[in-house]
Amino acid sequence: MASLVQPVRPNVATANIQLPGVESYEQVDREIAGTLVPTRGWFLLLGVSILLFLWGAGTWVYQIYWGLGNAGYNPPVMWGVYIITFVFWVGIGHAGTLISAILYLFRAGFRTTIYRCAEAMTVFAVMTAGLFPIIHIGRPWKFFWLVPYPNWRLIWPNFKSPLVWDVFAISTYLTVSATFLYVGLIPDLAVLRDRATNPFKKRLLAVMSLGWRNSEPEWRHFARMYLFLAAFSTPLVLSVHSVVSFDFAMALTPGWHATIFPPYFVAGAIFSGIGMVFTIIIPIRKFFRLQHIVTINHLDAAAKLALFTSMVVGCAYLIEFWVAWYSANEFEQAYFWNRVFGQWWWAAWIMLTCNMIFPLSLFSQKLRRNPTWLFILSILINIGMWYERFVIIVPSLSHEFEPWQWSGYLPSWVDVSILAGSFGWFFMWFLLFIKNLPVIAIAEVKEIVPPRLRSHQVPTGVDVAGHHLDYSPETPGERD
Amino acid sequence: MSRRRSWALASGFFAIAVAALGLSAYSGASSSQGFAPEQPVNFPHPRHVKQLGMNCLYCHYAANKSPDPGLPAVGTCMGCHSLVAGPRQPIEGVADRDTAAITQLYRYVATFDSSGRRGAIKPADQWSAIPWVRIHKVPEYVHFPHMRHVNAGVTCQTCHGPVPEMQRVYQYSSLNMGWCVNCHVQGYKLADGLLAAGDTAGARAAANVEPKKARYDCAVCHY
Amino acid sequence: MSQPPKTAVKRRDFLKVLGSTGAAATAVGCSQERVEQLIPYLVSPDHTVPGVSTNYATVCRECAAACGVIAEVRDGRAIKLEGNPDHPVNHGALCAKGQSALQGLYNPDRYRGPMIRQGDALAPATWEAALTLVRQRLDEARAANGGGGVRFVSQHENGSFGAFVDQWMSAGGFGAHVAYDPEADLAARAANQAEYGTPWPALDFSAARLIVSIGADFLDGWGASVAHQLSFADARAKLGDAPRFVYVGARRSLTGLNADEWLACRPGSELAIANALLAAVGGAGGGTIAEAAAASGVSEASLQRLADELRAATPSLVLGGVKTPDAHLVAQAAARINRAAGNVGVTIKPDAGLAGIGGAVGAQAMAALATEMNADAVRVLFVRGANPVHSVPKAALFAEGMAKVPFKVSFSSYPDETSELCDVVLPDHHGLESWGDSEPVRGTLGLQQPVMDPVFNTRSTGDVLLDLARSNGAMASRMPWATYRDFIMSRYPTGRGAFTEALAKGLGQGSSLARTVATPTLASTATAIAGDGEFFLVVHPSPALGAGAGANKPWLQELPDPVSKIAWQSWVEIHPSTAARLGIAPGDHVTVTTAAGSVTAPAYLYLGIQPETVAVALGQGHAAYGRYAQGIGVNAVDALGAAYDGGGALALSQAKAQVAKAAGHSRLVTVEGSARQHGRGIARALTAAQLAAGETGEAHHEFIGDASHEFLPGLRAPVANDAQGDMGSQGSNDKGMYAPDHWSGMASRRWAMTIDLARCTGCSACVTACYAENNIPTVGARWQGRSLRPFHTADGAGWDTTPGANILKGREMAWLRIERYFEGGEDGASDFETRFLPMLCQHCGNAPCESVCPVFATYHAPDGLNVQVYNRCVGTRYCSNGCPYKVRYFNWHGYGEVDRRQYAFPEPLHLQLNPDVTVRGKGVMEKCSFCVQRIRDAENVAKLENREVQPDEFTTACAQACPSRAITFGDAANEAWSVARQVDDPRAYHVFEELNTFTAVVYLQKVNHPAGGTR
Amino acid sequence: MTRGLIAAYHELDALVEGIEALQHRKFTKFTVYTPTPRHEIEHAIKPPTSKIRLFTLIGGLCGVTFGYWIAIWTSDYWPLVVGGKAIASWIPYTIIGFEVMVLVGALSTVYGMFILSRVPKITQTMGFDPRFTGGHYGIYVETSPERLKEAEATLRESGAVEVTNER
Repeated sequence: MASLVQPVRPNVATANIQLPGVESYEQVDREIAGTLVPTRGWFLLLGVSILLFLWGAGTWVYQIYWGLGNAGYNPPVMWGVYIITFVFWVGIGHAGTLISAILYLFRAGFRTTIYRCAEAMTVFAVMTAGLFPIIHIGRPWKFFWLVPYPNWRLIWPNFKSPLVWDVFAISTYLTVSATFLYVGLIPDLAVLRDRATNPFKKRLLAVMSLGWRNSEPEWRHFARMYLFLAAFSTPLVLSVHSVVSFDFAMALTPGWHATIFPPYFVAGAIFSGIGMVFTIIIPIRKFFRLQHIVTINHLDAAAKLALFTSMVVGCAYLIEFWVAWYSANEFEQAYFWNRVFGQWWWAAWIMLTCNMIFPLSLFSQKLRRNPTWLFILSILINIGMWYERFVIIVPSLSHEFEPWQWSGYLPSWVDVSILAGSFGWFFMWFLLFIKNLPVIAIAEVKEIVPPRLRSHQVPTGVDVAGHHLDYSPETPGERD
Repeated sequence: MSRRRSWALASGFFAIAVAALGLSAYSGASSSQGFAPEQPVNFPHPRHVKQLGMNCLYCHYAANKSPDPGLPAVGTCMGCHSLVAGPRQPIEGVADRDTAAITQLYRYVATFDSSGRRGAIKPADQWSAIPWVRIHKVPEYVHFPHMRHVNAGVTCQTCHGPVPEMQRVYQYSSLNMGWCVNCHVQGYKLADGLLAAGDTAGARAAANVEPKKARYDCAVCHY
Repeated sequence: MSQPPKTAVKRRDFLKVLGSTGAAATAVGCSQERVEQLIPYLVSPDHTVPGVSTNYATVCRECAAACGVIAEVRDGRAIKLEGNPDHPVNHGALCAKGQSALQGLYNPDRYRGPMIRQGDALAPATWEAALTLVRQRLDEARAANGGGGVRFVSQHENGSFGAFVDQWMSAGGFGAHVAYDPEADLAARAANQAEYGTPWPALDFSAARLIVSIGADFLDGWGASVAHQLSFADARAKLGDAPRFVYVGARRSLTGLNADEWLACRPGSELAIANALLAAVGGAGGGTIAEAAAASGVSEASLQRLADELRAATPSLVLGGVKTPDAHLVAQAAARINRAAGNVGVTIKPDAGLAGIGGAVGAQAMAALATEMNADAVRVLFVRGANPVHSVPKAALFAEGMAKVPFKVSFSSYPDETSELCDVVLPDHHGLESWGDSEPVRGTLGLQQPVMDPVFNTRSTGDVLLDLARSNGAMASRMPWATYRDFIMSRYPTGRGAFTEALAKGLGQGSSLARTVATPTLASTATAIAGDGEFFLVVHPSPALGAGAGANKPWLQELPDPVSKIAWQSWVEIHPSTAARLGIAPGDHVTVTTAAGSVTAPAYLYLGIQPETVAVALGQGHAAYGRYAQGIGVNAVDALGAAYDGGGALALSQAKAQVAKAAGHSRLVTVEGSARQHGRGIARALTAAQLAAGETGEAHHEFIGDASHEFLPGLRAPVANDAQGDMGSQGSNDKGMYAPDHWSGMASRRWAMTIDLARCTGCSACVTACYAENNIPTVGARWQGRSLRPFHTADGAGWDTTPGANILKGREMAWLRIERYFEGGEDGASDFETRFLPMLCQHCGNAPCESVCPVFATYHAPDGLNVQVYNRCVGTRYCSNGCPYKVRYFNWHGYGEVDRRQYAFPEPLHLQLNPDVTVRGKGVMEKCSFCVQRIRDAENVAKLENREVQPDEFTTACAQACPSRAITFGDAANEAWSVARQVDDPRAYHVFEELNTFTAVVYLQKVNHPAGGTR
Repeated sequence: MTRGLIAAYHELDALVEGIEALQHRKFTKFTVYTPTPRHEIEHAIKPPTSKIRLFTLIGGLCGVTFGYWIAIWTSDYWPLVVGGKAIASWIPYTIIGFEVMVLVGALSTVYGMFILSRVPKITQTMGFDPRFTGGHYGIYVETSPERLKEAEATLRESGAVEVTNER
């Protein structure tokens, strides 16, 4: 059996990424568990995040008492920063599921080291996103009326409403993502449990790891479950942003009422999520000194994904314009003209440059392998994708059928505070996560680390089909 | 505890929690059913309705012609109680007058000297109003036309319960939306209403009357 | 700031209010647990049933026309005013001002009792103390010079009050009484008196074939607008045969916007045009077309064409109503044209005119009074209703004169600029709390009766005057009546018994006007418009606020000006070409300076103003008139000098002005998004020629790929079939009440509305009617703005206190709005057309708003209503996004919550709230309900009477109020209702029909009569 | 009464050899521990396919049924027309059906994993060594006391770095 191992080339296909810098399982345990020590910088960041969150929460209470009028709404722009931010955070979440589930099904090896981070990002992003519809509604204390539960009013939600679909999609997504994150964590929690010295912490980890023992039957069921969860998550993640896009596509509003929305939104969501993955993984690998685990090759591979989704999104932008022209629908045409050359030109061009033009730089291998540029670009993508949602929501509503009701829109301090608070909330959870739980999946990294053998050390890895490469010509277990 | 039992228990707890949530939602927790406040005048409904046979509409005079049932004016009370006044004039057939309640009434219409002895009844323009405590109340966003119900033959006791028996009136029905809607959809059975009003003979006669249904469109009550 | 309402029930007398129905307090909260008290009557009032309205016929006192109104009173509180259908002037219609009388009645700033000056301020006092003081000062005045130094200034009157005061004054030996009305068209009245022998002849627009208005704004303030509007709308409803309407004036007012053609002339040149037209119809004393063209800046061709048309069209109707110093001459010329053209008795009916509006004086008389006061000739001044300090030019020195009067008594109900200068305030009852009479047309008496007990500790001025007379033997003998009511009854021609009977209808026969008006001599010359500056300044009364009396009523402040669509603000109208030349952008502050003074206000660029002219509306700029009026806008009188027309009224177009851009910029508080339709076919019109040719006018938009469908003729199909017909499966579901054969029969109805754009004049009375009926909060007051920063101090810093701040954010709550679209005139020079479109919830059969609501807070009722259930709404606002018509409104703040800053009904305004309609809490969506409460009420009444709802038995508040009768409401599924017949009109269309919304509101296209069109 | 032996391995090929040796000597009750799943171990043990898919299938089917049912039943329970659409319209309800299918399917998959893997475990001391979550592989053999010696020898032969008696 000839060696299938290819020499590692810098720009090789992403599926086969190896970690030459990691030699043993113990090293994995040591280095990843070693990141869990709180530092001053971490406390500082956490403090800032908590303050931001508290500011946003306080503003929300203020808004509940004094009314939504204190946000910048300018009817008929009845949806504003909160829904923009809702879609933004849901979109962020999608990259996590893409990386953890879809790339798992596609056996893309580069997902291994970044998936935990991305999945945690998903859960926290969806937790953040889920708050926004509640913040947004006029009577947040009645939000549970959207949930179908038996009640003395004998009345149920309207299952034809996209918002009820949202409730189902988002809550399912949050539940499944959180489950996915948690079950993925179980073996790692067991690792931490067995390394822990503090008895209280050990006890806690023992409960959280559910007594996981790394036994073969556990792994067997675990792998199967992981596969099925990935198989569920894949259509789920596509459906969630499709459902979010239905919030718009199901209304008659020009600029919203388009069948392209579901794929357009899904691509945009994944694109924005990858941007956020870069935003968080690049500092993490630097400050946690994990460059040999999250390698440049990983970033390169993810950057290609970003480039691809950017081009999908860009294509969707252009198709929207084309469809508006081809439809001969004067409302659509007037709206799209106004979007790009009218009232809202600045927002539209922020969106177009950040999401369509800057990412084209990723055609350059040099920039793809430059973490600094990737970080800067990721910030631009985050801004651009927030503005994409702005451009979809605000200009459409402000320039609808009735010219008499055309308007403008300007967010107020309340909007901005709650937006900032959402970042505080997200990063608060994320920062708590990275110092308390392994930010890299220990068990999965061990899969691509060459196992210790009696005979000799050979490079190992996974081939493009996802099979483990042979580590010797005579693989035990394959003898008969 | 065996392993098998422990995770069976966890699942069981989860199921119980879900069921409890559902049940609590259904139970109508926000109803003020049973609310029985003390009234400024302890008006004895049993005395007036049951013993003296007064009709509900004598005092609640608008119930058959207005959305509002009408509250007896102080003058309505004084129509009789200028004569039926505490211990002084006995009324035939009623031995045990609730003089305390009548005294409460006079607090609003008569003069009292410093020793608490009642003097003359003041002229009507010097009376003061009796601040009754409201018991049955649907929220402001519910429009409940009493006259439609009364004229459809719904007996007062169907919703308000056995007021003629109540020494102190309390909220008999939940007044929840589901309570309203059930009657609108299932229909009001005259026999049940007559039975509640104590008319057993009438109930027997009305046993075969078709239930009277009402519209259950939201905008019939909410606008 | 709003004061918290009292929790205790005020109980001053034994019939007073409040049966068991609580006020329609804020709903949608979770307030069930609060212990509430039920306060019974002490003695049951006769003839009233708690929870059931009683209607009282009375008289509207908001302007001199004295329309008849029906006040709906529920549990002792007046909650709605509607026109009296039997009244000869308004025939059931009522304008916005009239409807807002309720907000005068319940105005939170009303004087709550008599006041006596203590140092610099007025302090509350008892009636006894105040009356004693007045009595004493009157005696002093009488002792000083026999009472010659006593003056009485009253407001516009229509009825016996003037005679009563005259009698009182003469009984006391006092001086004259004058009724000062700053809004009265005294020049026209004088000219009418001189030419027709009546102050205001009846105008029959529908008999005319051509209407020419020379500055006469007969739809917005000139004379009895409601009466004019009824007739004008009838004329326009003749469609192809309707009269063509030409407006001549410097500013296109609401009336001008309803014209088919506008001749933009320079202010002051109207007389030349009138004279040229007079010559054209062969009248004596006319001028030439050439002179008129030179003076006015209108092309000779246009004038010649108008003259030819006028000659050809008989009968015609020519009205002169300018506000220049020579206004009386213009009105006289117009009258002579009518005479020469043979219109008198045909379109102008002197016999049937408004009888009671004579007898008022204008600012000139106030200036004369000021001169007297400044000469120390006045010892005691009584002021009732009028506010001369605000409406008389500064040059007349009225306020300075008042300062020299030793004792000033105000009967004003509200603190205003004049009453603040007085020594004693004896607050009068509101018109709805008082007795009175009027003579709207000769031979008919309108009877005014109190519809409820007084809200505050006020007294009728008539009774106060009688009380004051009683202390003086001589006066007492000449004023023998016990009460003012006795006086009114004593004057009733057929006696007291007949009076009481007539009260039920509010109308009686006969005439109580003893007044004979001498035929005035009109000055044959007038001062010319002069002054420095290249612009003419045109000041005009505001259609809603008048000369300022309406400014303390939030409904009127919130009502967008029908022309500019601006609310809660003053503005300067400038032609766009002029503005471009001066470098002025909309909202830039502009200072208009005349010899008399200057005003500064943001610029509004308006096509309908002559390019050499700027215009400012009256009404705002109050220094003291309550929380809703103070600090808003500018008082245009500040730029006016003491120039008067031949009738003695202030000449509002009197001076040339300099116009300069000033520092500052304010966003215009406008409800207008775009003034153009962008070809979207929302407000449609066709010409009379097209109509005659059977064309449908502007073709509706067909989109490629659009679902093709026919116009739904007559909306015949019950909703369930509309809604389920093609799209839903007929058999699969239990349709419940949506099934046409369901026992409830709801699905056999289809509530629908038609709006005839040929009739609609854009007057906006329907808008106010909707506010009044549906408890719509006004949101423009200074304390209702949003937060601007996180931390606030107790004095309210950090809140947006710009008047109309919420409207700047597009948050007005008008369920029904009037869209005003301009057509043509894009070049800034050619004439343009205006289309008014009342836009309200269209109650779509396939409503895009319904399916997106997650909680069924909006859904389709089986009887065709698009229902909004407030208490179910969680406030996602998705429905509004779905709505193509943008007719859904959100409660951004706690407008209905007492303890919120933005509370819209400060005590006692909340007493006006309609108990049948839920007051919406914050965070819920609301919209037009087609007055579902009226539908339910009609059903309830029908059921009580054991019958079906009769066709056209009831209508919505907007349709009821409409002085154009443009709105028809009813069951379109039943041929017996008139709406079902109207939807078959060939002019019918749905707005955005191509969206397949199957609306229940059908518009009937406007019909235009362009110059040279077929007649 | 069975006795248990815990063997710790340092090398993967040694572990595989140990498994195969145990199988060869007809030791049937043993549990293999590994820090990370390796196909080599799977190939050596040749375990049956996990039954988790049954949980997934049943959960998913229950979910989709419930999703459609709740939507259709509640629509017909109180029929309200919105936007002219059929009262119970299955097309939009597919979204509900799908989402509930994913939710219930995913949760029952995890539930299945819990049941099949016997987690959560209250105790985890028996037959387990903390090193198995670190760098060591392990085998826990349960056998009768008389075969204990043979088992220990087998494990040591295959290259176990440490063999300890459990209990």
